[in-house]
Amino acid sequence: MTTVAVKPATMAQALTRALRDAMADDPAVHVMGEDVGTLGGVFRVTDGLAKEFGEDRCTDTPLAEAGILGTAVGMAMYGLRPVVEMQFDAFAYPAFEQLASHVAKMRNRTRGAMPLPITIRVPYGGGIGGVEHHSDSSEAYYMATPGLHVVTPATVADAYGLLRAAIASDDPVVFLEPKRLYWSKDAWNPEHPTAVEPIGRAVVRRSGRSATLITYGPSVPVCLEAAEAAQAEGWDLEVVDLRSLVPFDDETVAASVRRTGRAVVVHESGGFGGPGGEIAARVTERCFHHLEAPVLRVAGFDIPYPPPMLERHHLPGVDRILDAVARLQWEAEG
Amino acid sequence: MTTVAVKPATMAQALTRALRDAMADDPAVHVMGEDVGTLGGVFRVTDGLAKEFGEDRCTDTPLAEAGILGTAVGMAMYGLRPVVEMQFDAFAYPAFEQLASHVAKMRNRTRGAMPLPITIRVPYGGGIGGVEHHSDSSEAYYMATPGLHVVTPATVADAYGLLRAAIASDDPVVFLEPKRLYWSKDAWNPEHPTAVEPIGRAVVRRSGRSATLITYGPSVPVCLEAAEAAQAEGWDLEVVDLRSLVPFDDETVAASVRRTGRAVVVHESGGFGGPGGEIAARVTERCFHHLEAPVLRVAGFDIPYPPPMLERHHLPGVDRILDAVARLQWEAEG
Amino acid sequence: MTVMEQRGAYRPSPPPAWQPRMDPAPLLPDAEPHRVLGTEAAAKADPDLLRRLYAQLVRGRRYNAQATALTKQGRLAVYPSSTGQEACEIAAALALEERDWLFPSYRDTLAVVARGVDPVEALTLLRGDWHTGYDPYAHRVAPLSTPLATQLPHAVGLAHAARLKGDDVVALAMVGDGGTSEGDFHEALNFAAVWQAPVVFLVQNNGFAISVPLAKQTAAPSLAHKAVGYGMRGRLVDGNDAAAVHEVLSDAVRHARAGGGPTLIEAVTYRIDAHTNADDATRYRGDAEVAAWRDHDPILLLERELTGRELLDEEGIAAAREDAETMAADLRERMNRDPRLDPLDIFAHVYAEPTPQLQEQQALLRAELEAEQEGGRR
Amino acid sequence: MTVMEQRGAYRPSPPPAWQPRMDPAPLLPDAEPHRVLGTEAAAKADPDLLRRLYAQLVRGRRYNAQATALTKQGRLAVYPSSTGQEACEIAAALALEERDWLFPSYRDTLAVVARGVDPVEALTLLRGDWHTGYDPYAHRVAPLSTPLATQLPHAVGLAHAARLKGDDVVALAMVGDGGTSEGDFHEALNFAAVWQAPVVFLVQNNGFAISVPLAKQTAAPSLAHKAVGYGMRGRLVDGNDAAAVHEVLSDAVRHARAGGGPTLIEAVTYRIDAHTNADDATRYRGDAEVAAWRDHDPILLLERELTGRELLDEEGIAAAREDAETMAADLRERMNRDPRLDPLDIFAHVYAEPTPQLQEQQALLRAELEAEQEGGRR
Ligand SMILES: Cc1ncc(C[n+]2csc(CCOP(=O)(O)OP(=O)(O)O)c2C)c(N)n1
Ligand SMILES: Cc1ncc(C[n+]2csc(CCOP(=O)(O)OP(=O)(O)O)c2C)c(N)n1
Ligand SMILES: [Mg+2]
Ligand SMILES: [Mg+2]
Repeated sequence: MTTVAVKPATMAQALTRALRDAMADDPAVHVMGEDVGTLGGVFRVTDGLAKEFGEDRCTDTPLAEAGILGTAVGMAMYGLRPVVEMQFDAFAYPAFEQLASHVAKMRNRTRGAMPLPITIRVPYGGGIGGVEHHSDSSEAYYMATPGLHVVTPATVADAYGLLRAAIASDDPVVFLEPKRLYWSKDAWNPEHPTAVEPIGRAVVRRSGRSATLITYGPSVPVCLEAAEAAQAEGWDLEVVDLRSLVPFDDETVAASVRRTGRAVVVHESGGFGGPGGEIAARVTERCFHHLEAPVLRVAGFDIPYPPPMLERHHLPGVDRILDAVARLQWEAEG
Repeated sequence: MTTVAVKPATMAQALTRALRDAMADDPAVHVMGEDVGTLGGVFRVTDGLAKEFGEDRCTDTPLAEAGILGTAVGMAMYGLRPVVEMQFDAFAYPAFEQLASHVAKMRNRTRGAMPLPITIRVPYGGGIGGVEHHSDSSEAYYMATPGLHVVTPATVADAYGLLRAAIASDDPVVFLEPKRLYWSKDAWNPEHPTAVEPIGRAVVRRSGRSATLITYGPSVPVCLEAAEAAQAEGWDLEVVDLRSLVPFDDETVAASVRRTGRAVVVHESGGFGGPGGEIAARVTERCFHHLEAPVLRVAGFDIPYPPPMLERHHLPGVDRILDAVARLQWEAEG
Repeated sequence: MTVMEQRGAYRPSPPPAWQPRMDPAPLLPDAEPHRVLGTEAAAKADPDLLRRLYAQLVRGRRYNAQATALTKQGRLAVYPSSTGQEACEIAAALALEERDWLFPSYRDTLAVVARGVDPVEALTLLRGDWHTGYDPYAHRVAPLSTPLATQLPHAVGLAHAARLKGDDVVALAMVGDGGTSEGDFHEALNFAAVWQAPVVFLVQNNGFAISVPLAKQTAAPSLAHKAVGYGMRGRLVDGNDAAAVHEVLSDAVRHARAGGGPTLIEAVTYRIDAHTNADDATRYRGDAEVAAWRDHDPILLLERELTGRELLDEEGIAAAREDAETMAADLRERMNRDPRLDPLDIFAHVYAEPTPQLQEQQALLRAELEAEQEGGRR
Repeated sequence: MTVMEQRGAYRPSPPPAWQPRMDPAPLLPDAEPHRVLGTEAAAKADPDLLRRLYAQLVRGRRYNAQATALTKQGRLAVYPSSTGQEACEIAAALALEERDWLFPSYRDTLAVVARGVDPVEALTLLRGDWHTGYDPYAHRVAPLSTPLATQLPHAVGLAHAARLKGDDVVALAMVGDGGTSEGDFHEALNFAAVWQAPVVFLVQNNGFAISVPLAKQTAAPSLAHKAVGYGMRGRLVDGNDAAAVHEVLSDAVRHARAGGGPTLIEAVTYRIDAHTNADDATRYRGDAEVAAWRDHDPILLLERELTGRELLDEEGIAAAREDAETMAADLRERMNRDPRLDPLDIFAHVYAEPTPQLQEQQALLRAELEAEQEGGRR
């Protein structure tokens, strides 16, 4: 594996590099999906892979998501490590039966004899002006399906590190890529550009003492921005980036909330039945006597994703987050 | 509609009667699915309907769940009110795209012009010794999909009343039938055997002062049993049967918890990302200062549904519920 | 029971249930796509129909160009152009009666407009204003379907329901070559054939699904050959020959209306533009291929037929173009007006009645909007 | 550009991309199911093979009877019998080499056992002990698939992967007539044909999907006719003629192994028993139909062929039955022993390593089990 010095890069580029390095390291890694070959994917994440590794390693499939995931299951049974691209969140739904009834269960069904090391890349979430069916946040479905890991990066470095870990995992991983961060740039961990991040560990992105914002994926930058803005109002907010929804890092999250005594869960997925309920409930179970206020949630509304011209009203923004922080019963303190 | 005096009946019989009455009342009601016609369904819930109303009204479809739900969408577009049977919980997954991308969204997509009055009957849950894929609790998926109502009866009377309401609703309703209650019997509301129950209202099945068990569907009888057993330990438990997961009856639930100050959510669906997180979170948001202890959850484990010989270890039973009640920090009280 | 006792029962015969259930031959498509323009069959085509098709094709092409231009001006979020496929789009709409239904895919805005939907309303989705911009019942046009092939079972269900109600309504469902690979395609065709539903399936085989060429999509002799596996008729037509498409479609619609059941039609055509304005087609195809298809342009084919037979002259051509320009100017003008949206609408149509939860959320947004109006967060 | 300027470009030709991509004729199945027993072709069949098939069919029938009996004794949760379909089950297994893979549906326990899986392990799922009772890699048999047709894409993927790795492995995937209606059937066949994967699809058309007869499942001339829509060969065979099934399957396996791509085979057969022990078949079919098929019994057909040609005598028949009885006695005896299960196993194989959450849950259950042992709740 080459380790060239890495300049500022986009998340999409880091993902491409992760795929490339994984393919170079292990001939069992195969990339497959709609338009991933010649075109390099509609987000260009697989750009150049078919050229470098051949069409047998990076394959344009027929247009059928259940078929893509179903054949990937068979390939994994024979020792390959398929990395499947679902073109958009809502277009992963046709593959739901394969996912829930086979991918998530095969290891268990066979008492461990038949693990399925499949990575399922799903560009997810809104904020890119996409028309209907192109902006769903579907993580609640995957979280509720035991047998899957559910991982989502928020930084360029994590995009690389977590994708490498997902591909290396012997378990199926649903790898959720926040669409609107594809073009986000940062210096990408100049010391260790190709460091692999272990799955299952949350990270404190910003330390603070007043309250904890618990978040992941596309909402991480929003929460960091909110934390900056909060300073003006006298709040010093901690921001925890979960990175992995399954497994869940109870330790890091609970430790933060025990320190701050207040928490808001932020995500753009719908609130009702969304990840926030689980997170709030488990934080409360673990930190009840440290809490000065109930754990609040700022989430997308419980509606089908709205049309682009209205999406900004749906997405949790800085103001809505700060409003929630304001409702954390500060009076009770003094 | 005939209103014969109703003797003790099973939940399956009440469901059959609800379908029959709905079909008799409204020629737009059509029943469709695998084996629903000649056979009367694998649980016999559609028994006799094809005979009484003809095969055009109660139709054996080809074996293809997406096709069943997809054609039901088209039929609803033309003014019919399809009642679709998915043979088992896990066999509804092939229809997931039709459900999430069309059934749940059509009214919204068309600004109200094209409502889809479809009832989707899904026998769900375990406890009947079924082999793999026959015992899933899939309610978390439906709860996280705005645009769907999610309803589940726990009594014979509700089976009738809620199914009638579901079919009468102008919105799509996922109607979850607890498999292991199909053969449960009760006197079925002898005064009003064919009373329609409005969707969206929880009901207190047992009043109590010590703590609230919040539950639904197959876990309702278990909670009632636990409440009886709890008396021996000095606890007077209230049991709330949600009946409708969407819309959620915050008022009834919060009122109960404010009264008792303690709550346990009980369901057999997996805990992580399951309905309990949502319920615990929203109860906590609403009742924080009334709570003596965190809202706890007793749920199925976060595993693929286990084989029949082990299912009793997975399903929340009386002991596990009482253990949770015991953890509600009673010492803190005195 | 031993073999000796059984001797009498021995019958070297085919399995009892077996009977060849139908002769597959009539279901198979011809080896070559059906053509009318430039062939002897053209003489029998109705001149009025040809002129009507021509005017609409010209309009359609102009619409595509205008809509693509609007994407560049940021007036449309995205536009999947059907330039080169206008014959399919227009013939689809014109083959239907008013009482019939159209089930378009996301690329079929032209068919939607040709069916009578207001050109601006037809773009509402792509403009990002609301999901479906038109009332589906006004012109019997289902919402443009983005999840591929998912609209096909809807068409089957609607046609079946109409038949059950005794209405002689036909549903025409449109899908791309890529869409035929989806399970929903299969299930829809199967239901249609089993129910003998009055549906016509029109596959526009335009050579690509985004970047993926047909050869990676199927190994079948043709997409029309899929029909026999469902027990329905498969038909193959030159999709750039408007007269041929109209003929084959009309025949299928008649057949369906008469109770003959569904037909699968493959129209062989080509997507001249990129997949959408956001796509770069040079990544996956060469100019020569596009050029060859430009020579087989649907407008050109029809224009030559009409002018050759003196059913159309330069004046007629100019008139058609002018009509198209007027439409385009109106479209441009109206699309340049900012639509007025009420953010609170996002809660209005999730259910017949907003749930208590949605009412709370609506109140939250209302408060935010009011605060915003008053300037600043609080 | 006006029409005048374009005149030179006018070419009344078919669309440029069009070429008939293959002759569909060789893909179409014969009008009648292929048969060997009782026909002249039987003389060419290998006597050893026929005897082997016979012994296995007799064993298979006995296995079905024994398993059904075990459901009555509560030793099996459920059993979907393949009585009447033994020829398909056995020929499927025998047509494969050891290195090949079998992808069975939930009804195909017989094929699984014929492949070498221990008869008791093959029943683990139906016994309710664990989901898949055998190690899929031991005999290259995928888990019995309950969600219908979902195993077909697995077979395609595995065959494709083997080919990519340079192994000449063939995957045989089994599905019922009802399963052909699922989208997964369609997608699997399409992928297989596009990839030219070495797969053989065997559809056992046993007339019913639970209660639903074939006529409500499809309107196709035959299920084998579906093949042409994918560009693969379709074959029709008498599913009760073990020699014919073996011949057609072996040919398809050879063809696939040689790089010729996939084949779809429809075996016309009949489910003599009810859907499962829990089903009441009298609700949806009459005795006459069953009786007709009993006359066309796979064991009977083979027995008559063998005895007629003096390849088998009463003694041989008795030996086969005795062998089957021995197997049944062993099965009964071993199935009557209570399996020993560790409840804590339910956490062991969800992931390679249990998550912290599963570890907590396992600790909870362990504590409960210990409390249970000590008697009473606390
Ligand atoms: C279920 C689903 N999967 C993927 C997509 C993303 N997608 C949009 S258009 C397209 C290609 C469609 O090709 P085709 O069916 O040939 O229609 P065409 O674009 O050529 O009109 C794809 C893959 C989608 N819209 N729906
Ligand atoms: C996806 C899915 N839907 C429904 C079922 C329930 N089910 C089990 S067997 C069966 C009938 C299967 O018929 P067929 O494919 O002909 O196989 P056979 O039972 O005749 O062997 C059905 C509907 C299922 N197992 N999987
Ligand atoms: Mg196309
Ligand atoms: Mg069958």
